[in-house]
Amino acid sequence: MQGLQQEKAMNTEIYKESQVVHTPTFIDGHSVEIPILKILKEDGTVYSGAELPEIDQVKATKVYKALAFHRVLDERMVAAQRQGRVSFYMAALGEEAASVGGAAGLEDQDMIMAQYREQGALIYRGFSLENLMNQMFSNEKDLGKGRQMPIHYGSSELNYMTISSPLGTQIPQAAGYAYGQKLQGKDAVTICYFGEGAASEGDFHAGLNMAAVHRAPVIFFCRNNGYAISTPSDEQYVGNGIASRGVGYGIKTIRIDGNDILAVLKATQTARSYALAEQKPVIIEAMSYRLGAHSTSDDPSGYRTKEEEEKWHMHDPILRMKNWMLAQKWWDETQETELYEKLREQVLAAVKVAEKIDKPPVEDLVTDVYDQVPAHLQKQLDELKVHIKKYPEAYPFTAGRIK
Amino acid sequence: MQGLQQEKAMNTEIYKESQVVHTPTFIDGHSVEIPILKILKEDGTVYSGAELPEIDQVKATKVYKALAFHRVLDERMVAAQRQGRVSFYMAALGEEAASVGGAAGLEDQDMIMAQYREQGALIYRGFSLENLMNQMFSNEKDLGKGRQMPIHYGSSELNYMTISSPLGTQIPQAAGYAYGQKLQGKDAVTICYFGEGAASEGDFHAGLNMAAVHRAPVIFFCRNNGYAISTPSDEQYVGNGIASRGVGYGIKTIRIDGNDILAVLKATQTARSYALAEQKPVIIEAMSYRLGAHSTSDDPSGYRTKEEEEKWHMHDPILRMKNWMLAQKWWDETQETELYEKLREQVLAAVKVAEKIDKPPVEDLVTDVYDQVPAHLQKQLDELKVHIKKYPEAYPFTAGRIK
Amino acid sequence: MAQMNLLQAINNALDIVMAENDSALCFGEDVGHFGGVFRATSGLQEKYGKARCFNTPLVEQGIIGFANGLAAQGSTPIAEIQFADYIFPAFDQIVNESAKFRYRSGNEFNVGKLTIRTPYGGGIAGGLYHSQSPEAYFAHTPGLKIVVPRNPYQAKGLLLASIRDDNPVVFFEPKRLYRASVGEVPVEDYQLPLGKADIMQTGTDITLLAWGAQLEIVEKAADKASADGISCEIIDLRTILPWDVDTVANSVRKTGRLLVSQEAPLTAGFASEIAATIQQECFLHLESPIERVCGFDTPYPLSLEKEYVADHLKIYEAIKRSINY
Amino acid sequence: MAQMNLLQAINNALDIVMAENDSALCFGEDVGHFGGVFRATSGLQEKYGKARCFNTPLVEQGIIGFANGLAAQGSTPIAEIQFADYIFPAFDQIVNESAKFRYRSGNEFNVGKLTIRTPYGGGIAGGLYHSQSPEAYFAHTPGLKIVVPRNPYQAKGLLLASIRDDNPVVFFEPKRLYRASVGEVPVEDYQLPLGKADIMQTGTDITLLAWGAQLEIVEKAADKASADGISCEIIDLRTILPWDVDTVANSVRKTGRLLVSQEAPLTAGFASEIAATIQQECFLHLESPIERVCGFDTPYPLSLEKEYVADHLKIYEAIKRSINY
Ligand SMILES: Cc1ncc(C[n+]2csc(CCOP(=O)(O)OP(=O)(O)O)c2C)c(N)n1
Ligand SMILES: Cc1ncc(C[n+]2csc(CCOP(=O)(O)OP(=O)(O)O)c2C)c(N)n1
Ligand SMILES: [Mg+2]
Ligand SMILES: [Mg+2]
Repeated sequence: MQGLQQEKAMNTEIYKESQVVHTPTFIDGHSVEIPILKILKEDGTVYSGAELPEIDQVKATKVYKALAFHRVLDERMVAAQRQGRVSFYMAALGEEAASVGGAAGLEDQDMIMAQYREQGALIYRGFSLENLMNQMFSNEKDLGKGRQMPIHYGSSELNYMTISSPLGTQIPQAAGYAYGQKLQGKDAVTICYFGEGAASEGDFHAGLNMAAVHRAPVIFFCRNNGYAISTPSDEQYVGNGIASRGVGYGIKTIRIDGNDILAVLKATQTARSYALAEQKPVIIEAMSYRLGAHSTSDDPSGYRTKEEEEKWHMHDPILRMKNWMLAQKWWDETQETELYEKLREQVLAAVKVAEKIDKPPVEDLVTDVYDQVPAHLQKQLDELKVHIKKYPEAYPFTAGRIK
Repeated sequence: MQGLQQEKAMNTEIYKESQVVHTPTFIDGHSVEIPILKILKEDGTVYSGAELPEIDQVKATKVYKALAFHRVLDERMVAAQRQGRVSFYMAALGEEAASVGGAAGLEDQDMIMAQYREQGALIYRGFSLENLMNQMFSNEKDLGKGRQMPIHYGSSELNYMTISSPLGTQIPQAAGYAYGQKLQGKDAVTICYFGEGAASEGDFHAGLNMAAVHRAPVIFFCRNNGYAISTPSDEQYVGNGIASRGVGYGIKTIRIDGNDILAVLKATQTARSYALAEQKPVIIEAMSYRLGAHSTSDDPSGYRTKEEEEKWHMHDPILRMKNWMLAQKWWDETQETELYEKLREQVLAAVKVAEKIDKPPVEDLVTDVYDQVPAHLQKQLDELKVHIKKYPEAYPFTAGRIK
Repeated sequence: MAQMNLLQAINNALDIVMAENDSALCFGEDVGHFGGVFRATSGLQEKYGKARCFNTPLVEQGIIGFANGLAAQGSTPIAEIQFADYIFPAFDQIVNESAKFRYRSGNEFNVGKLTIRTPYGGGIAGGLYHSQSPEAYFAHTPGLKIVVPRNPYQAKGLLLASIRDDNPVVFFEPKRLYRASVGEVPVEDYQLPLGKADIMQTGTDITLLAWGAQLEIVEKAADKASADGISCEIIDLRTILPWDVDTVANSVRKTGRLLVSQEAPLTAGFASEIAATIQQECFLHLESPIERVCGFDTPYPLSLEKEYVADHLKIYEAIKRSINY
Repeated sequence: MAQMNLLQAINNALDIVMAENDSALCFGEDVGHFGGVFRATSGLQEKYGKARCFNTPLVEQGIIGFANGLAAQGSTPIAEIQFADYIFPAFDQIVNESAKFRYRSGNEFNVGKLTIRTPYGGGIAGGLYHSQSPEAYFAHTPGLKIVVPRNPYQAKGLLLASIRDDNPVVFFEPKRLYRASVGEVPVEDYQLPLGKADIMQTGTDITLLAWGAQLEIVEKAADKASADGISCEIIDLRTILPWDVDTVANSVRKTGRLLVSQEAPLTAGFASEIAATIQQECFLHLESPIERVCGFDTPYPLSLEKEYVADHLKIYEAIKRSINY
């Protein structure tokens, strides 16, 4: 595999070893060629000579079902938000392959530290529909105890770090997490997802450099979907994408077609072996496009054209995988219809259950600030309870349950 | 001039235009060759075929005298600190060419935003010995009103931004400063100095990317002197120096021999014309070595060998320039001896004057927090004055002067 | 006069400044073509060009660093931080740089022309990271001014004053009121003074003090109290730093009681500074302890938001507690 | 027992933890081979290897981000920020991440094992950027613990407790005392409780409260006051967050007077929180206003440092003011 042999260490005594010139000679964004890995064509056939990832029918079916689930969930939840049933949602329309394929390229013990548009990875890991719903309805069964906005999932059991809204903060954290895995000799890596927008944060620079210097087995997975809310990527950076930054950090870097599930899988599998064997970070830049709105609070017609969006509908990663599955004879149209019907029903039913579940009890206001509830918080809680009893109608979610 | 033609814009629609591969292909720190510009040899001769900077005898003499002054000032002030006459000092031994040569490559209207080891640029601009001393003795004639530690110089008149201790903060500021110059149509650029250590800060990433995206005419000048206090550069980064990061930002970048005054001058002059003509940033990485201690509070014997330091004594930038000046017949040994003698005397005399000048008056405690002294600070000051009158012996610097 | 909501008032102030001052710039994440996620800068790029109103890369420390540089250079940067919850990556640039620029240089340089606008506050089901009121984090920083308007009229007048003030100002905009608060706003240019509190309602029994969106809640509590015959004096602090001690102290000397309410958590919030100062200024006049009605000492929750916030009922109870002490 | 200075006590605590806990790591700028610019981590790399004690690149937000990740993973990171003045680039990682990690995840994840050590404070001719006492900036942040020792004995006992405490702790070390404060320190392992103030001296006329290096100054003032026949009770707060309200309130109920002194500027400092809380807790017991003797509301100056600081004479005057009120 080209580029993956044990590399020679970067010589930092450059002063004496560089090529010497006597007229000013500049490098710039064009100084490095960045190829893009593609394995699967739109029609479901594979490029000739392409190196396939490790995948069999069982795994492929699991991946495909996760993609379908993801698509249906997004569709339904965007609708549910419009109906006012849930307050907020973020879809990943058109870029589901990045998160699902990334998770599929890993082992269950690997830590996933995501940004927020990677529910696909959590779905692939097996987070239940109920758990997803409970989070979005911030009810008392939410693992996160109803404290964060919808889509801020997390599961310790599934090694999926709870989402945090501030962008980029997970990047140096992932470096640290992976360093800890290495130090404790774990057969595990960390994958860290972020958008091309978040890659502008100072924490990006911090995290990548620290991982490189301290050789943390972390896969930095950039979803370059062309937009950060309304800001197109050419107002985000003027270099050659995010991949070109790998050169500066001395990190092995690969650019892939993010809508090509096999390329995502191949790159992640390769990156994982490398990160684990060499105890070093890897960067994957997956080129894609955010087909939907940024979130349910956003309306892209304010900043881009329908024509632009149209072009990208052709690159649908799920359709592309479906074509491959059909060509492999691992899937057929009957299964397809059944799957989608079943999924739609399940999701709708789950919404109806989750929205009726109680909000968390008032005690959850003060737990988990510290490992134990300190005296001043206990006092604040006690006073609140007395207050709620006095004005029960003002606090309908909790009043009925105060002892 | 190679690499300086009007470049084509970086294509951000990479998805469709990159070279396509079907097996994982990585780039890394080795993917770009970074040549190093050298013009002047150690013996004072010029490399054959070297393109010289714009420099004549008058300018060369000015540069050389600034270098000598810098060397003597550092020497004397390190000694003064040992004698307890000044509280702190930072020398730039062995890397004076970076700051003096940088300033010499600019015009007076260009803004200099330095880190702290670039007194050479201020000296070249003509900051008086008295002003330097008044700052270091934090007396009432210090332009900075005695508020910052020694070596935190600044001069609005000379377009030299007052030094700030927090590292890296001047980098995005320089991008903004230069953007303002551009917006107002000024014939001026900003130069921003920083160390290879400071280049690890998040502000570095922020500043370079913002300058690139918003096309600010700023020269990012990295002094790569191999150390950040005790931390050698190979524990600071594992890429190919700081220059390799230019690729990722899409910024024209040049690496130079930082101890070669002609290379510094040439690179800065070239960078300035480019920045102004194209209204774009440039990165210069000057390779050098911090021959002295980090500061007078530091003792490098705790983290590096005398042998390592020895190697670098050979690369003395001032000696190299002297050899060139002698070869040009623009300088002779008598002038040399006289210059150094005179400088030593002047500096010693200036110390004696500055250390006797009064500390700033107590009113300076509360001015410049805001444009005007607000009521609460006036009250704090008034109370303090009453207090000082009660205990004059406890506040010897100000007690005598309170009305 | 025109009817404007708070966003329109902000937009109008920015428009006036951009028109009168060639060196004024508005920038931040999504601020350009799109006009900001709340649309506060709507139309400005069209009117004044991309060079003066633009999107920045997604990096708050860079936005403020860039703004500091522009201000030092003599331009008039008006930087937007998309949510106050995301101002912390810029904390160093604000607290160590903006605030100390003039002092450390002996006035050789300053960033007095800097204004930082940012939407703050809760009550919008935003959870931990779209609800914070971080004014107190900045209030411990000499060199900064901190301003919070409560309605469209103030928003325009205080923003114009903040931009023209020769000190760095952090301007917190109550996002819950962006569209909800509508009122008469003069179309012409005007300024409201910084550093001056506003006595919204005079009263004799207790002084109620707050800023920004919290005043709406305080007014509601005062109404409820007045039904009990309690006469409340309501003061809008408007400027958090430097704050108007005299107006507050004079009021408390008259009423003998003070209640301060803030959205932010109780501990080490700005209400604490006010209580600390007023207990000293008005020691002999205080008839009951100064009450602070604040957010819980927890991160800002989502589903228990109602329980968490300093609502009018909690304030009302505290008023009675104070009166009956 | 052994004679140790404050640095040695810190180093000794780190040594104990590194020996007992394989997953404990010490890192930060120059922390590795060199042992830190103050030498607090001296010898640890030699003893425990480069993997567990190392230099980081020069990036505070990275250091704390990395530490957050390590803590979430189950390691025990002890991160050093070279000077507290340089902690602000990491403010977001501390305030938005460390502090909220457990809460936001419903305890699915936490960074309880995180400890951040950093030298703070003035009196060393350090000017604006080597003198700050930023504890109050963090005190408005539920989820954090904040600890400040005043001498070698405390430094060791409180640091050991902080590292082992299952919450993120910011541990401020009084750098003026690093070598100046020397005392008897048990060689064996021991802990001092977090969240508990220490009554250093009992007295009847006034309670003097401070933390860290400021206590040396407070003691000096108390001595001077005692020559005038004023009996001072001196309390060392030790933990700023969550703080020991009861010990302070009980003392003030007894003495009737409180003076709080801090190095940091007056406005919105932690002394203000204490004053605000105690005026409420002890309203009927207070015989005079709570005095705050603090740094000026300016950046920390260099040549006028003596004038700026809350020295023993200013405290002494405030004691008298309080007594004679
Ligand atoms: C520190 C911070 N700043 C700003 C925001 C507001 N914000 C949320 S998402 C977003 C855009 C992110 O774009 P990108 O990283 O490309 O991810 P994408 O939405 O395209 O998946 C912004 C600006 C935030 N959450 N955190
Ligand atoms: C934000 C910040 N962190 C840490 C420091 C402490 N510090 C001062 S100089 C220095 C090393 C800087 O190294 P480099 O940038 O390479 O510059 P050099 O000293 O080599 O000229 C450090 C860590 C600081 N001043 N600011
Ligand atoms: Mg994006
Ligand atoms: Mg260096």
